[in-house]
Amino acid sequence: MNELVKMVVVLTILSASSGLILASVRDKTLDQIKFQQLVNEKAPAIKKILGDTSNDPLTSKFEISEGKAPIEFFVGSYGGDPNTVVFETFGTGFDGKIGLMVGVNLENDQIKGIGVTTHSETPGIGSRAKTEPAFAAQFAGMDLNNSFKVKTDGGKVDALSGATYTSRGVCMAATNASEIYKRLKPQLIEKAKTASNKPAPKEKE
Amino acid sequence: MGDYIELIIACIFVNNILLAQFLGNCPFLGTSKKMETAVGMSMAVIFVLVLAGVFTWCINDWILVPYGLEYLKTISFILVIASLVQFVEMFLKKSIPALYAGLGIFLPLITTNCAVMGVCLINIKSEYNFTMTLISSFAYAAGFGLALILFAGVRERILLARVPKPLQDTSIGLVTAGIIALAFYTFKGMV
Amino acid sequence: MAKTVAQEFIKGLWAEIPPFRLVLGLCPTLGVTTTVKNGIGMGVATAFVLVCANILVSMLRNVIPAKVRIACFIIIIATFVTVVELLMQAYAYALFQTLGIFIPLIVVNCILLGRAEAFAFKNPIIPSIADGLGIGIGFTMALGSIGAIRELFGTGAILGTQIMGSGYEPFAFFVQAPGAFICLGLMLCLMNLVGSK
Amino acid sequence: MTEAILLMLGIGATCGLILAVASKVFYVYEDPRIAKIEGLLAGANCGGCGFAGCSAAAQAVVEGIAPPSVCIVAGSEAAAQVGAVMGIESSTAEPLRSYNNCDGGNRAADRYFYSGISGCRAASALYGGRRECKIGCLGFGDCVKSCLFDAIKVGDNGYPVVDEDKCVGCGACYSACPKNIIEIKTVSQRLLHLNDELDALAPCRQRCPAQIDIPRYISQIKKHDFEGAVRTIRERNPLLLSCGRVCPHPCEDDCRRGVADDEPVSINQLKRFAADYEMNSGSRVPVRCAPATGKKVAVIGGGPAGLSCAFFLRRVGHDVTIFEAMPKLGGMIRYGIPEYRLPKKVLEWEIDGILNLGIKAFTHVKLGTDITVESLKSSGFDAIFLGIGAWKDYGLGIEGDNLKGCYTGIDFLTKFSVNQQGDSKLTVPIGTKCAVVGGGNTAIDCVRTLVRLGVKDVYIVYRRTRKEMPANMVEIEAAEHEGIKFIFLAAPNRVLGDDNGQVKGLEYLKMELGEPDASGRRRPVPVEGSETVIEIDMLITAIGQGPDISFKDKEEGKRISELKTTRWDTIDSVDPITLQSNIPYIFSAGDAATGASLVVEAIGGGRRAARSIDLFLKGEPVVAAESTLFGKKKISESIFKTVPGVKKTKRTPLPELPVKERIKSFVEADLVISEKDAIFESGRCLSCCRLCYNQDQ
Repeated sequence: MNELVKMVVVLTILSASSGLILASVRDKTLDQIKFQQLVNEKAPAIKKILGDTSNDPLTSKFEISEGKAPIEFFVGSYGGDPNTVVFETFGTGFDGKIGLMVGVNLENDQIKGIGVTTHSETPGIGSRAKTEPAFAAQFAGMDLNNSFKVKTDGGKVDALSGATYTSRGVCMAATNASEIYKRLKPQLIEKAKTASNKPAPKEKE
Repeated sequence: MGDYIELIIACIFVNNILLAQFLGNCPFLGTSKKMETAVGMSMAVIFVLVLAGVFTWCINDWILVPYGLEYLKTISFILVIASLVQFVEMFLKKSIPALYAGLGIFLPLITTNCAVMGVCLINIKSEYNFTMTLISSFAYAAGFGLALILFAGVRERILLARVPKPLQDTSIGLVTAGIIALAFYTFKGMV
Repeated sequence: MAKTVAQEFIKGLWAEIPPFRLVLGLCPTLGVTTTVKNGIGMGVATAFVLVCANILVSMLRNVIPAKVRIACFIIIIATFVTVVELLMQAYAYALFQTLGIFIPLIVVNCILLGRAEAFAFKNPIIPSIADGLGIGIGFTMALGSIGAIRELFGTGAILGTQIMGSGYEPFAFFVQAPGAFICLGLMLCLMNLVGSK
Repeated sequence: MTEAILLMLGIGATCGLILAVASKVFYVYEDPRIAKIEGLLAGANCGGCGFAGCSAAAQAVVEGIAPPSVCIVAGSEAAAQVGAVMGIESSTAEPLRSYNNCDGGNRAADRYFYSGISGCRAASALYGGRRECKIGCLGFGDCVKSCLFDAIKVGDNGYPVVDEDKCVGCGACYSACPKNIIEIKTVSQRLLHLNDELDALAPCRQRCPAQIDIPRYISQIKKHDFEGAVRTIRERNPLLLSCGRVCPHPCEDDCRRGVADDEPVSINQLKRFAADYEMNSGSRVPVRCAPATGKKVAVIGGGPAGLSCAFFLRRVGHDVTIFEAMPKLGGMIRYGIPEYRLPKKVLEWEIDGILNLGIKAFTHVKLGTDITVESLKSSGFDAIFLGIGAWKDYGLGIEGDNLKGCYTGIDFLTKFSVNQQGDSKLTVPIGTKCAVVGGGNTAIDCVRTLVRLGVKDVYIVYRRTRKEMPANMVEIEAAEHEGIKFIFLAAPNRVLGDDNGQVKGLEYLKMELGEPDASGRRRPVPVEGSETVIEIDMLITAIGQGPDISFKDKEEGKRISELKTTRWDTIDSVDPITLQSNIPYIFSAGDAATGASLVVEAIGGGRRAARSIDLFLKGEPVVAAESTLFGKKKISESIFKTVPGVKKTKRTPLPELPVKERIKSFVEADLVISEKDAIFESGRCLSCCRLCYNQDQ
């Protein structure tokens, strides 16, 4: 019996100390990871959508929580006018979630541009949603108050050849964006102004 | 219903765990030398993968996510899978020796089968619900079995073929696996 | 037992280099070696875990009861894998993204358990480090070389530098799944050929 | 932070507790060596060894299937430790051990009284020793004195006994012994030894085509050492269950008890008793194999010759692969011998035991179609054994022998058997009145099968008389009991058919016996104008069969097309003892080499071929010693004309199912004798050697 007790005790102590180590490493790296995610996943899409802004959209951001996980909004100012926000929504593609950055002009509700962030679509087929500029470009200028469909489903979006599912996923994300936008528009205008005036959030370590 | 069928086909053929995702390759080459072993291994993987899929889903959804401990999923999953496998092995040995004779000896091999761990992680990453998890676990395992049994069949025949010395055994096995993978590659456009 | 530390280190580089000599750890070998960078990244991550796990297992070898040693190894390895996962996320995010699911799967790489059991559990710390480093570097070299071949033929470039002439049509087969198997199979064949002489 | 620690604490404690409790609750006993070896393996459960995880590999090592170096991760040190647990040094040669061959003790009569120096060498210097036997033990114990390890003692009967645990195989006793009593051999050498004029052989041992040590296993049965008996038989015959059922036991013809005008000892029944004892005991008597030699041998044909050859090659350490054309292994003993004589379950158990030694087997692989000799050579096989059997029936060659309803013997039995085993649907339409032409075992098997299928009138049509029938007497008698009608002295003349081309009758000529021919049987001569017709609707021709050597033609221009064959299509060996063909790496035995013959002949041939292959692989000359005993050659002094001192005792009768019961089904007709009867029957053995035998008191 003694041996059994020793077995259990060693296992327990070992796993508990592993928990301790991991928790502390996690604590130390948390902000850096968040920063990396921002820089690597969202930043390129945001930059592409907004182009030359008079502010740094990565720092002029705000969050709105609707019960679930908070949504981050990045504000783009042109000539000091914070008239565009960019935020991420999700759709379901061929193989899991597709993250989509949608930029919208608060004044005319038109899409400024879109960009795929995260996806696990088939390389070379579905992944073209992220790499082919033409696909994303067709969204620019559309009214975000509408819902989005590919042409085979009776919509206006040209699907990527051979990647209908991925294209549908992107449309789904765009439609989600439209819903969020419609719900939150009044708040957005309000917060975009304050966020663009606010100084950059404190840089951690 | 259609979604489920699609999921099954995708998991078995299109994203075949062995040939498209490269998971579980060590036992793939190790246990494919004999058809009998391959069949036993496939059955054991189906059995364990479904169990492991369900367990890890519960842990993830009920404990890890609510407390924000997702970063501990690797260590907690592997511990749970290892203990589960060992428990099932002991249980079968004592209580259902007939089943143990067929499956039991393959169970320990599964602890370090990255297909099992891999599918559990894929399930979580794809944010499947409980039913989807159940189905995808089963379908991935079935895909593993399909590929393994096909491969074992070919490999038994290869033993009879003229193979240049340096190519023999694992080397020709890998090339063959590549050709089978090429065949599975054609499923890519299916779904 | 009379082997020197240097010998323990050297053996991992040729005599027991995985996955060629010890046909183990095939999943990452096949999965992530689409480019040299990925291959080496994976190799380094594995080597790091291998060395750390070897050290800890060797340190604790008198404390761990033999019956639960496998479970203990798994905890130790999984801990370091998670550490690597977090560090990579924090400091090498792009690599983390391409290696994806294969990072947590280092846990079930048989090389790690195998070395812990076959070597670190029976040897003092210094040789264990040498063993871990040797096997780890060997594994990294192997992954790097497979990555190099696949990248060269699959894209015509290595590390982004165009090597093949501009007329070279990339042989995309090599960066796809079937190419991985065949490439590794042929490399094994080559190793056998060289080794037998 | 706290949550993380708590979670890990919880998981660790729960897993540990559950496993600790489970390991107590679900405890099952297993060989402690398995756990020990598993502890030495890497524990990575990687499957790289080809076994399902470390514990499966450990089990395989304990069962002798896998070598100690099975683990590819753990390295050479662990392999040495595993070897130590198993008591084998990994990759070192098999140990030499000393054996004593004479257990005759003081049985041989003294020729003179000798009172000189009490030493074997001194005694043998005078006329070869005082005892009658040329080779027998003199009993002065020179060997005991020579042993430095205290491994030889003089036993109860005054002959030396070797303690195998103490023996180191130094060979001192061997050189000390002036006779041929102490030999020093490895297990492999013993397994591959051929009967020799200088051996201490009883007549039955000289007659048995497989050269089984009959007196030894009978004495082991007498001592209730049934496992020992199984081990003894298996040193020469891996198919003891099958042989115990179907062997026509030529050995019994030479039994000294039979020579003494008594009924011979029922040797084959005793073999079957030992074999059935092992099968019914629930566990197999372990069989050890020598360390791997790294040589690969292809055995083509999984029949008795192939299985025997594979078994012995594997036991001496070679890597053997069997290729079989039929769906299952067993060859003629599976497809030619009907269920009621050799149940398939029994055969399967036996074959499993052979394959468990680590022999690979592929079925559905036909030489010439799926593989060729050339392809085997190039895929690394160092030698090839052809045990392809004799599966091609000879035809009658008379008018109408290809009408509907005409079959040939082996073809009929095979199709029926394949169908019965559910391997494929090859049905044979069965008639109501059938004639089988021929007088051999195949013919008898056909008629007895037909009776069991409910055919009303079954005839055997044979050219000569019952006395000349080559079938086993027991079988002929059994067929008679089962109501078969025998038509002797009848030569088929033509087959009559109806308008649909269906057989309706067989016309035969009556014969009479004339002068004896070369084989000593009287040649039948037809009687003019004696045509007679029997009404039948099915005809089976079973007048003999030969090997199918069409594979030779499929590799035209290759070396194999030079393979020498005889005019009966059998493979011609350079020497009938070594069984090596004119192509040095090809060997053959069984029906393929001899034409249709006995199972036990094939088993013996398989072992002889295994010996030759072993020599060939070691690069030694493939020859047999001048003094090898083979065929009709016997040690003349051991064949007695009279055997005095034997009291007549009744032979244990063969238990069989009553006729009424057995003709209704394919249930095994002959049964095994009881333990009591076996002990009694073994007591009838005179424990013969060359000269010695125990007289009945």
